[in-house]
Amino acid sequence: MENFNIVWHYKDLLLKGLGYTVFVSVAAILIALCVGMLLSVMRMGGDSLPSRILKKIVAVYISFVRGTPVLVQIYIIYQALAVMGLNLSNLASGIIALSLNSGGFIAEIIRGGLTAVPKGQTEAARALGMSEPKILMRIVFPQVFKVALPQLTSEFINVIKVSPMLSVLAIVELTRTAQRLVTQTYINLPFYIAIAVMYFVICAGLEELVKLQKKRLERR
Amino acid sequence: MAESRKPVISVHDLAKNYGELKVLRKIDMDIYKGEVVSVIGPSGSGKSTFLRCLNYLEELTSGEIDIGGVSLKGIDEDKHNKKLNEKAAKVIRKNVGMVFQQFNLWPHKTVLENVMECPVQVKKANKEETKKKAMELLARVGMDGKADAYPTQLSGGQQQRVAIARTLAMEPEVILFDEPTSALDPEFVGEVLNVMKDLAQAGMTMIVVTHEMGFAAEVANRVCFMDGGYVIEDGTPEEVFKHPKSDRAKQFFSKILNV
Amino acid sequence: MAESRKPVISVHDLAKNYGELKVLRKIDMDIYKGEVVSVIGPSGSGKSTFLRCLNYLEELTSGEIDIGGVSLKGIDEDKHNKKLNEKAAKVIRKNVGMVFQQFNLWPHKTVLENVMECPVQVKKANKEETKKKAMELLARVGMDGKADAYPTQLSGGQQQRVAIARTLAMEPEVILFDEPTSALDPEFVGEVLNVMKDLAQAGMTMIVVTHEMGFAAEVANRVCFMDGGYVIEDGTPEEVFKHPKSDRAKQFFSKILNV
Amino acid sequence: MNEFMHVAEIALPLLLQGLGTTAAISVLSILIAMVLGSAVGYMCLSKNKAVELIARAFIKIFRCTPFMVQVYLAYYGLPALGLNVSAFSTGVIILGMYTAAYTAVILESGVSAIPKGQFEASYAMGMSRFKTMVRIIFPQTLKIIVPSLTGQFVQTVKDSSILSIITVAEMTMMTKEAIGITFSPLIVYICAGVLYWALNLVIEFASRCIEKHNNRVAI
Amino acid sequence: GSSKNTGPLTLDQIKENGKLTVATEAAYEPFEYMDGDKIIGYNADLFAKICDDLGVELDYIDLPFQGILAGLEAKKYDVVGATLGVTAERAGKYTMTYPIQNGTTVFVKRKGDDSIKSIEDMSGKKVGTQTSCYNEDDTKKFNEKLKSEGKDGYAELLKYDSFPEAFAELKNGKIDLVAQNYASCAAVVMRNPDDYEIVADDSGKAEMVGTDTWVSWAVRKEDTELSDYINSEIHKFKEDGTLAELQKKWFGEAVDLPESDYIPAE
Ligand SMILES: Nc1ncnc2c1ncn2[C@@H]1O[C@H](COP(=O)(O)OP(=O)(O)OP(=O)(O)O)[C@@H](O)[C@H]1O
Ligand SMILES: Nc1ncnc2c1ncn2[C@@H]1O[C@H](COP(=O)(O)OP(=O)(O)OP(=O)(O)O)[C@@H](O)[C@H]1O
Ligand SMILES: [Mg+2]
Ligand SMILES: [Mg+2]
Repeated sequence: MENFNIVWHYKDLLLKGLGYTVFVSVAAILIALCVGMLLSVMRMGGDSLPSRILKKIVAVYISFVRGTPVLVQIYIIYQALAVMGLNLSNLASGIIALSLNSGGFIAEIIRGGLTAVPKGQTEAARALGMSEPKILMRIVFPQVFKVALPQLTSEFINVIKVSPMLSVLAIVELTRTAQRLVTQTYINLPFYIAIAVMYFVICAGLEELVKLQKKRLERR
Repeated sequence: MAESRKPVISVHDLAKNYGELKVLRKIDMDIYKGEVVSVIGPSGSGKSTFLRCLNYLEELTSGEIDIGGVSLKGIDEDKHNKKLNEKAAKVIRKNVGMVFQQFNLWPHKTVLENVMECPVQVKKANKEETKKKAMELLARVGMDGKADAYPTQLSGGQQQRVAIARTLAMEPEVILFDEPTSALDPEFVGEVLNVMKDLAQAGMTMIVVTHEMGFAAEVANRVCFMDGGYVIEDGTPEEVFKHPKSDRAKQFFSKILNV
Repeated sequence: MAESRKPVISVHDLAKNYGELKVLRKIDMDIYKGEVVSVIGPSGSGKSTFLRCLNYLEELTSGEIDIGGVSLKGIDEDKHNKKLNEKAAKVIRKNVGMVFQQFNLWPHKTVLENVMECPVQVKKANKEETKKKAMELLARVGMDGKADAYPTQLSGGQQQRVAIARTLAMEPEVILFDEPTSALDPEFVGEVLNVMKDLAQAGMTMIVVTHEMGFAAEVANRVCFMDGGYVIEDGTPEEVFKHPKSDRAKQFFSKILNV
Repeated sequence: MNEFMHVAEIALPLLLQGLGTTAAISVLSILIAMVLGSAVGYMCLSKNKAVELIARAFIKIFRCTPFMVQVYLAYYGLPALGLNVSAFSTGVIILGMYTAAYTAVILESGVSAIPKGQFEASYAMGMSRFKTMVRIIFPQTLKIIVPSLTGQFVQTVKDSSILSIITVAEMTMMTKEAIGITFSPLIVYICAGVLYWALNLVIEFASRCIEKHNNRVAI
Repeated sequence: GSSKNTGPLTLDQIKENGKLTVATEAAYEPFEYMDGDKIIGYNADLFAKICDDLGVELDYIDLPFQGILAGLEAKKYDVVGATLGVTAERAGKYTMTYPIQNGTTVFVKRKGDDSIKSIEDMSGKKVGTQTSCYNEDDTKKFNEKLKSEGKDGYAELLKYDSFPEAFAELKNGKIDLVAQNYASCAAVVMRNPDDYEIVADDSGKAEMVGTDTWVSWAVRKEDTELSDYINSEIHKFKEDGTLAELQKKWFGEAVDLPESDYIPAE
């Protein structure tokens, strides 16, 4: 019990770590949405040679992102950005790594959501003379995001859940904070239980919130 | 029919293949202002495909479609036609509206937003004016009371009437209907057919793929019977229904007209 | 109709609510062996729900249904009826078959397996014999040539015929049909109606929810018109179609029977 | 390029050694996940509210906390509960439970994708609830969920990399070791990435074969 | 980050930047560790003085040890100020500054564990160390040496993400020994005298594993101006007694440190 008092003693540090976790995750998911949309648009191209090559590249990219551990991707991107001479802060590199990773998953979610938008929806828009980019932005994506909201939410939760790996880039988010406190105090379980509860509240809370919102949307 | 006038739509030698499958074979057809053409035929005969080609929702394999001086051309003759067709389609789609079997209203927008979307986004029309006109159109199809409802809150018949209003909002010269009532509960068929009757009386040029023989007989002034990608019969409803020339049409009508 | 015999199905005071919504209100109906009852009425009037209650696919709110001496009872009267109903349903479902609008064939099994599944699994019938009988039934609906096909390889009409054979395989006394042709392309409607005609002529007791007025008029020997959860008209086709007593029915027929 | 070959030459033997452990952990965890996940999934569909609630709580807890934190908790928590298990077993158990939570959700969503009519046709024909599930619904569900299951199992292989933090000598641990020797993290990580990728491509290939087989058997 | 230029980093540039960026893993008592959210320790004190002398700020960042040398190459920071064992490999790739402590590997056992009397008693023992730390290498080599002498060797060599985790595991009995550098171990034992003791010979002197090893910091090879400056500072601290004072403060005793021949042969 007295161990849990120690956790309470460090609550400010832990909350600061939580703040970092939330910031990093929100930033990453927002960029990832753009990356995901871009990838799906690239994948929608026709049968001409350039768009076929583009599609192949996207396919390999997504396969790689889905097939390798995030940790490995974080390192590769961190190193690659440096090799490319881009002198970004660790925070920026970390957010980019998470976004590029999550973007691959979001592209797949969008692909799934696209099948839920009947072909007729786009045809109606086309028949009414709408341009292709307009059709995507005004007719297709709003519907995709609505049906894919649950998957997008769980992807957001995934981002929160992999954000601890950014600790390898010295980003002192929640897990890294706990690790530091553990090495400092030689007490482990109470800290890990505490952050598990914090993650749970954030992730489960988010899930419930989206469920509620979805119900409200469906009522109309 | 005033054969002396220039046709609104003029189709020459149109053919459409999906890979090996020949869906449209050799279609020639002129459609004049104010005509109401009913296209009938068994499932798979190419009716929808024909309609979709007129609006460039499908690439043409060969032949030509001329609408209001702009033409779509088959890509078998020249691959580059594809690029040209895409340009032409922009003009053609302003002249030709389409109403689908599945209504295809946009579920994330209200009835009014569905009707206003394209005038505002495509024609860059003034919002206030468009809204006024949209409400008039909704009134015309009897849907002004539901302007703020979402499509899923409407019955099929009501959705289809909104879809017609949405198409009218773009002020097309011709409207294509692809089985506009076949996704409807029987009780709602009548209300949609009545809206279409009104349009016909107001002089709108219409091409209607339909299984509603009653409508075809009563409202259309021309009936085309398609089978296997050919237009086999083309004439007044009287001619086609009562005195079909081909055996295939006779056989088809005998099945459809009595249970 | 032989009023002196005991009815096969006897419905007393049946009511069904979904929460606040009263879908069936107060239904009394006796159905006798060999009767072909056609149930018609506007969308939402409770036709499907009525049929589904007869097979205990829905819980009854109040009232009673008696089938072959076993009875289902409303749970408003006594909550424990739910347990009793579940037991009774096992017997009732052996006597009452059902054919659905969407066919609901099992896509992972062949046509023959679909027909054989329940006799073998539920009745524990001998496999060889069941197979022989299944092939006979498939022949009866004209589908013996497709015994090894999978449902998705068949047209809608063919699927519905298999669904009928599957139901017949359980040798029910009564078959319930819920709009058996309304998911079919018009060209395939006839073949399913013909199979149903044959069944009627062979003396099968049938209750058919349908929009096919032609079938109702020709084949049924009794027509029930439902609206708002009530059975408003109940009589011979002649009586109900030609001389409906209620205004609601008159209005409905005027919409349905002419475009 | 020369440097690449040189580093790869040192790193690959180590990485391959780790690959074996990674594969072993993954296979064992996936087996646990299939059994446990099916049980939890079936519990979710139960009419008994208490049973359903337990299953849902299990899923929620495992899905809403980072796997890394779960690993720490298991590694330090199990001994605190008086259970003395090796790091390897701890890793397999926790990864198996984590994957089971996801497997259960996939299974449940697969069942809910089956049209209601499929259940009703079976009930109307007199089939029991259990028979309907086993003979009609699960076979159709399995077909639907092969792609999502594959995705999940690929994820499991990747998640096993986190077990390096509790001294399990799997591929990521060996990666760190190889970096300690070569000081060329980019090259070593690329090698490791390619090996993970290859392992997962094998899984995806197998899954595609199963899908093709399914499609051929019943369309 | 530090320099944007591709050429070597000069002292002028550092002054222009206004800060010296030093990376470490702050989980290595008493060299560098966290106190609240501040990094303190022996190295921290030294860098504070070095930066003061240079007139720039100390930009001290905390990174996991495994990737730390990689970031140096990627120019993410100017110095790796973690406690690095000086090995031939490391010296081949980076400039290793003058040693700042004795880093020879020793073993720590649970206090009063009588089954271990000397470093020869390793048969069937579980040994913990930190992944990609130079002590891991020495510990492995020592095991091979034991085996070549016909002994059984360790039961298992476990690699933790950080030493504190290994010490926690030693305390709760999951492992029997931790292998780490002498200076750190001395400090750990000094702070937790009831839990741990260093494996020592009969005379009570700590038993060293392998040859003498030194610890120091790493600078990119091309940044000679910076490494020379740091070396001159270390030299100065030795002369004016700062180093001895700090060693007493953090380790309890002062140690003589070489300025040449501290890099082992391959
Ligand atoms: N995208 C496509 N790819 C391949 N074949 C197609 C495609 N679209 C339609 N077809 C085929 O083209 C033929 C004609 O189809 P179409 O939809 O024009 O027929 P229809 O006369 O409208 O039939 P229905 O009355 O059933 O709507 C059919 O054999 C159909 O299978
Ligand atoms: N599971 C349910 N929950 C709530 N309401 C339901 C449910 N099933 C049916 N209803 C409602 O009960 C009413 C009767 O439905 P039912 O399906 O029996 O009508 P129907 O006469 O078969 O109509 P249709 O011709 O469209 O098939 C409708 O208003 C419907 O919305
Ligand atoms: Mg069609
Ligand atoms: Mg119904």
